[in-house]
Amino acid sequence: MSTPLIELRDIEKHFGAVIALAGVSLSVHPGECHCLLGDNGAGKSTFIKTMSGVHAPSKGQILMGGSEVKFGGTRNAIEAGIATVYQDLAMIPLMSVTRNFWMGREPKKRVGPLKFIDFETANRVTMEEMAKMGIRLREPNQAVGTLSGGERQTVAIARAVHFGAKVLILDEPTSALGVRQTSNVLATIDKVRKKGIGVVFISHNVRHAMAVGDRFTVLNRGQTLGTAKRGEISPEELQEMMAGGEELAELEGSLGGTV
Amino acid sequence: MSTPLIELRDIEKHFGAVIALAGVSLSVHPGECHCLLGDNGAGKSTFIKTMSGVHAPSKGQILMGGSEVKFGGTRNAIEAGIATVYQDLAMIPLMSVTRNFWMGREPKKRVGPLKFIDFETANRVTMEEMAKMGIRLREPNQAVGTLSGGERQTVAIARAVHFGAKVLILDEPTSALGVRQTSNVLATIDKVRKKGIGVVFISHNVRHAMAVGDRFTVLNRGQTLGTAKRGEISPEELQEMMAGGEELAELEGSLGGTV
Amino acid sequence: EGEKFILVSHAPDSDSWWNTIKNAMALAGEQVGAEVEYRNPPTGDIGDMARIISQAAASNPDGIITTLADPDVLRGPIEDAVAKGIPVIIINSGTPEQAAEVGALMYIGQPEYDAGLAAGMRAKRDGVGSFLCVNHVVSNPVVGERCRGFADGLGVDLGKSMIDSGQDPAEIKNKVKAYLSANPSTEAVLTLGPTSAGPTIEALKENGMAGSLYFGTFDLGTEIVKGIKDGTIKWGIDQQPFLQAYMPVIILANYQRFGVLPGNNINSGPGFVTKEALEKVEKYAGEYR
Amino acid sequence: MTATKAEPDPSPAPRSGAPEKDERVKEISGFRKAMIRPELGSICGTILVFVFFLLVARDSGMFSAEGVLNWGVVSAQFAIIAAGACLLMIAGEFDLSVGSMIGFSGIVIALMSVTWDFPMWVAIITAFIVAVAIGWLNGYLVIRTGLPSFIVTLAFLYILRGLTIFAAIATTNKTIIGGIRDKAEGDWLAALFGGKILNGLFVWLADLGLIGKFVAGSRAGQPIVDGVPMLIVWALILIVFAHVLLTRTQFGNWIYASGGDAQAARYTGVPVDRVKILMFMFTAFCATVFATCQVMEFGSAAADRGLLKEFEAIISVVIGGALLTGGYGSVIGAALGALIFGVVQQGLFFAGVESSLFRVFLGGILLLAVILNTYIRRIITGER
Amino acid sequence: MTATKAEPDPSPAPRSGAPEKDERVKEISGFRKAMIRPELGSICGTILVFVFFLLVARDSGMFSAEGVLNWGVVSAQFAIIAAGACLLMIAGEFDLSVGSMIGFSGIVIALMSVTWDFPMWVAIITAFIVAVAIGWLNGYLVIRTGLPSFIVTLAFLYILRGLTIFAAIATTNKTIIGGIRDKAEGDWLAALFGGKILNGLFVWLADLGLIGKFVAGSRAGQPIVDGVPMLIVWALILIVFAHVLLTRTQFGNWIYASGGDAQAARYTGVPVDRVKILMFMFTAFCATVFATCQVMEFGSAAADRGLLKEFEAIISVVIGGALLTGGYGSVIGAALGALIFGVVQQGLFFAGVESSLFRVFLGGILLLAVILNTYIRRIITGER
Ligand SMILES: Nc1ncnc2c1ncn2[C@@H]1O[C@H](COP(=O)(O)OP(=O)(O)OP(=O)(O)O)[C@@H](O)[C@H]1O
Ligand SMILES: Nc1ncnc2c1ncn2[C@@H]1O[C@H](COP(=O)(O)OP(=O)(O)OP(=O)(O)O)[C@@H](O)[C@H]1O
Ligand SMILES: [Mg+2]
Ligand SMILES: [Mg+2]
Repeated sequence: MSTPLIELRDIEKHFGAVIALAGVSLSVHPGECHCLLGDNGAGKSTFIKTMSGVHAPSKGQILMGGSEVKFGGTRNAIEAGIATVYQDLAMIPLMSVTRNFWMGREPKKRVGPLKFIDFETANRVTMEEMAKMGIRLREPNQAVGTLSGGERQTVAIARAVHFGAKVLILDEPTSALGVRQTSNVLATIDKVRKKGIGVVFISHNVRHAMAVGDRFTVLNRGQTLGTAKRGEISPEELQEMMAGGEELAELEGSLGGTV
Repeated sequence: MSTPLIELRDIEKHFGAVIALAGVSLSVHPGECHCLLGDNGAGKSTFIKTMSGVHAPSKGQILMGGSEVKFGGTRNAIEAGIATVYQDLAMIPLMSVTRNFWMGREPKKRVGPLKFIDFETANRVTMEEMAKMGIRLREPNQAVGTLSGGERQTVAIARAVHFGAKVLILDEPTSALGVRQTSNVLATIDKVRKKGIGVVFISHNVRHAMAVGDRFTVLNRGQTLGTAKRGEISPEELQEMMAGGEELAELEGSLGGTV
Repeated sequence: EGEKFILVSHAPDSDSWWNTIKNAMALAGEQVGAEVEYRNPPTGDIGDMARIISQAAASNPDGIITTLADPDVLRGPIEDAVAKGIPVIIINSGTPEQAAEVGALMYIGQPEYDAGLAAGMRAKRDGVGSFLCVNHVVSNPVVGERCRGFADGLGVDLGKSMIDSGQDPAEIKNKVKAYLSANPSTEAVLTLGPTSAGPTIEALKENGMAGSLYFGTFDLGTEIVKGIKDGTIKWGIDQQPFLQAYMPVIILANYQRFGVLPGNNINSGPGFVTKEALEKVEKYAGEYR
Repeated sequence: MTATKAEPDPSPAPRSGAPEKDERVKEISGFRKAMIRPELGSICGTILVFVFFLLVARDSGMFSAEGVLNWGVVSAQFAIIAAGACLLMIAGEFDLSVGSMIGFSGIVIALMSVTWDFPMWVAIITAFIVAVAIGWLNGYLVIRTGLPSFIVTLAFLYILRGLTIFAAIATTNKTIIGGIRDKAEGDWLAALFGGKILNGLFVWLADLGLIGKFVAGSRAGQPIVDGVPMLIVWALILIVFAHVLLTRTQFGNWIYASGGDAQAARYTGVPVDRVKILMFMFTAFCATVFATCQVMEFGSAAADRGLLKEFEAIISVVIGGALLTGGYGSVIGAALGALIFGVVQQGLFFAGVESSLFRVFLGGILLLAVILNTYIRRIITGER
Repeated sequence: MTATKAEPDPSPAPRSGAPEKDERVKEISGFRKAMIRPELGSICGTILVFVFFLLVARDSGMFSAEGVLNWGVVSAQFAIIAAGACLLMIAGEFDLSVGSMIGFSGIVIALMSVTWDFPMWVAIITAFIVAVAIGWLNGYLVIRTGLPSFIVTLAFLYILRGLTIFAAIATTNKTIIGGIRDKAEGDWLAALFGGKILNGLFVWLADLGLIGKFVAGSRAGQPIVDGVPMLIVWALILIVFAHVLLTRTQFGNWIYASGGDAQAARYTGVPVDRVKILMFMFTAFCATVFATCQVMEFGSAAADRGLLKEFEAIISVVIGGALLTGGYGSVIGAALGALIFGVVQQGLFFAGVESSLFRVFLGGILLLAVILNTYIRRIITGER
């Protein structure tokens, strides 16, 4: 197998009295979709926030292309090619799609000694990229707050892809979405993966994970329960691991195995 | 069949230029779990907010026990026995579990001419009710903000049940929950239903709906696509209706039919 | 030696005129070897001032010097101090009668209303029939009395003659200009202190009325002295704050040491400062004058 | 999931269905838990302030009966307006027109009683009715327009001050109206705001030699402190009332809810609009209590009374540990905030600090108190 | 889903993957869409105010060259501080210490130049450096402690005012320091703040008879208006600068983002802390421009300058359509807000309104403007 795009080793993260991560390891290869699964509060969001520079790990190493890196902030991680679509969406609802799309990496044009945002390019590229993802916007100046959840998800993914992310992290992108929107997002993940980008996909839904995942890592109470390849594990086993091995409520039967 | 607990007829709701509901009808019988399904933005939340007195319908009738009612506010609806667990949770994170549990219906004790909250009763009942739902709280004074999503969900449901709701409305209670938490909530719905309470359950997840639903109503763009009984419809059909009959993205196959 | 005297004023922190008081008090304290403290309510709230007087009394000084900005409010605390055996001298505002009423030793100052009245009568003699009063602290009850006195001296209604100018110099200047342009028949302008006088001078210079409009002001300051000198200002009323702070410290010190006390109140003003005899005033304006 | 305000959400979310001990959470001791309350910072602050002034100004008479009364009265003044401001802030709004309201109510009483010759009790009741009505208007506008209360009450800061000045000048040509004391003589309602109580106790204490007596002058032989002013009594009443209302009653629950999350509160059937409007009215009521006590004590009303008092109320409440954003706070804390504020303000005079530096100290102490507050909360709760 | 602020989110969420016409949405015309901008309310307000005063005060000289200059200067003053306050408010914070900063900077200039005899340009540059450093401190404290800027800057309101008074008194025994004009004579930097430009143009206009000349007095024969004060030039420069910065540059994008949702902005790599601190510094810079222009024009600095200016800045910005909660607003709107404020203030004097009612009008117009603002936005967007 190729060297992983990014590898995290024995990451620990403490918040005051809370030990959110107690040694989690994970690697992502180009063109692979790595699913991160686990219970509520297992530490999934915390883990990917460490990966994308929001939190500094209390302990552990992050390696990119084989050499260790330290992210001082999200900016560092973004520059290193890690793009994240956060669970709490990280879009600014009052601002336009274009402004959100380019946030932090605005295209500039020189006017004499001054640099202004090149809105023409920005708008054009935004419309194009969104169209590529299958969303035709009414106009690029629309406020993000007026988009539906699925569309916002797509803006965030399109942004990540456009800026040449090597690793795309998606934190529960499908939880609030309808059937159609969900299948759109899953299709998008598939498209992105085929471009050779490594994807980290977090979900509570085993079926969504099974649909696009190449490898599956299950977290439980801040620790890795193990990583499995596609085909090595059945949905039922995966689900049992996600629930931490504890008994599910008795309704289980009628649910047909997987929730 | 018995007279429905609540019946809504041809409800319309307009927000300025937006027609959120264009004539939706639905009825809930005692002991039944009625699933409300539909795409993002189909109008599900708007519909149940009309039912629970948050919005006044622009047109249409609400009948309870056969006679028409008009809700001037959520208070009216609550008094009429309609309890709602909102998608945006309607809990106040800074306040204690007890205070949230009793919000608006605080138990009182007289001290001379004055009425104070009877915190002893309140705390005891809260602990009891939560225990009945399978959650043992550390203490009733814990702030709701420190509970997990599933626990908060349960507080809201326990509150509704305790106050003798006739109709319990749950708006996407499972979307952010883990496997174990989800099956807990589904089990709770089942428990509540068996007490003779009518439940309205909103979900994007066909499997969750199929697991507990007795009847299924699908909304699309503010209109009813129809109501089906359990057993009359297959998950696949339901899913197709939810997506509005439009083609799902090509990934569908690998997802095994239902998202 | 080493007595402690506390002077309590009614002025907000930033009122520049009170500097003279502070300086004179410090000078007198140094000369007689007494410890002096100056206190004031930061926002000029007389209610707060009453608390400060009781506080001063509680710290057992050898004498309290205070203004009588509102006799109703201040009577209680002052009487308490007197009853405790602390000698009190009233300065600046109030009247000799009121000072006697609250049990003070004596009164040194210039009653505001009377000063305004005298100025108004003088202006009337000079043929003035209407005026504009530029009040930069319209909510302050003490300073406003000057306008009221002036209006009564002229025999006109105060109502529309007084503007609430605020304390921003540009706003004062432009409000004066706006008023004069909307009321061209105005014959005189009265300012109530250095804060409003400076910008008013600018206003008159800019609209060409400097020197032709009858302009009087209360109190002195660098800009005012210059204005008097170049003829923009007809007269400034000097109540000689130096005396209001210097005298009581000297008197109290000697009263404590030797039991001597002048038999009468001291009128520190009003004195009209005009173009003549400006030299000393010019040198010390804002500091000791 | 709804975003929870970060501040008072320190403990980790216990895992659902896992009531057994959670290995991922270090234990929080019972003592520590008892300490996690909004008023903690102000309790520490109060102790610090007293220790400081005991060291610095012990000999200045600050802790004599007379000195205590002095800063006691000033603190009580702050406490009266802080009580209203505290409930309002917990309900999620604030009121910048408190100071102007104080001036306004005073002038209403003076005009009614002195200028128009109504009996004093009529004047006082009228002032309360008018003020509470304006409080209602404040609240109504905030609710109806959906504008932030900062803007609406800022407008009323100007409007009320202007009306006060106008009314005073238009009717009497002065901005100060005296002679109220004579009018108040013997009035039953005025006595509730102006008098002193426990006179006998203090005479007795003085006879025992526990407090000083006047040695000379017209009142020789009487105790220097001859009673507790009604101002202090009112402060205590309002604090107790507000505290009980907030912590023990249904309405108090609703106040927290309205400030914590108005939308959520509305969903659960809390009449948020009514709660907020009532709190604006209560704030106006407190301001009028302040004004009436002041007018009765001093015998005059002036148009500039109460300048900047709104800030002092807000400062007291915030020192007391309330969140500016609403939903969290305590009346006891606000009362301690008022005490700190009053002790510091008067203490600086006792300590003989240069008066122009007074504001510097005030600002510095405000900053320190609030930082201390946040800091203490954080170390104790382990929150980052 | 994250809760979106309700205000500027009027249009319905278009359905994902459904770019075809949505039958559930009534069409919004292009005209209507063009109108949905923060400054709309203030544009209407400006028109209304001008129409009103044209009707009421036409003959009072308000619209003569001299009158225009009169309210122009006052508006420019507001605009200078509003420019800073606007960017800061959009970045999600606000600064109550602006007024104190104005007094402080003025005194620094006066002390340096008059008392300590430095060249004027050194004094001015020092004032700018000190003020901007204090702005930085403000921002740093807000960011580091996580306290609301209301509290931190309120503390600085007191601290700076106290320091100003103390510094002036301790060094010169005065609180008004004059004689700056003589010092500024011939200084290159002072001319940038104090002079007037386009003098020749106005003499020419006067010769043409388009503007009046003095007929009597010391300046007979000169044009009544003899140039555009640098104050107005500065106002225009700052407005244009702030507007371009906000709408056309990357940094402007970051300002919006920091105020719209600081957490989200941080996630996408926006250096939120730096943006906010820089905005505090810019606000301090604007306050110092204000102070310097004033000092140069009047030749004196006083410790009480700038009282309540922070509110006037905030009022202008809010009239201009900005949200107090950040993330939304416009510099052009704020400038129009300043214009409305200036015109109303001066217009009342031209119109001869009873002066003690001035504040009542001010408050009333603030309220009306903000309600109008919200109302217009709502009817146009169909939002409820
Ligand atoms: N900033 C923080 N301060 C303190 N504790 C935190 C913080 N962030 C997360 N935690 C705690 O860390 C643990 C892991 O949280 P995290 O959000 O990573 O879970 P998750 O796996 O993403 O859960 P979910 O599926 O519900 O999103 C939880 O117990 C949470 O309460
Ligand atoms: N207060 C409002 N003002 C204007 N439009 C609204 C308002 N509330 C809802 N809408 C619009 O009404 C439509 C239906 O929204 P609703 O929230 O009911 O959908 P939903 O079925 O609950 O979707 P989801 O599955 O995403 O929760 C959407 O187009 C939405 O934008
Ligand atoms: Mg998560
Ligand atoms: Mg919904």
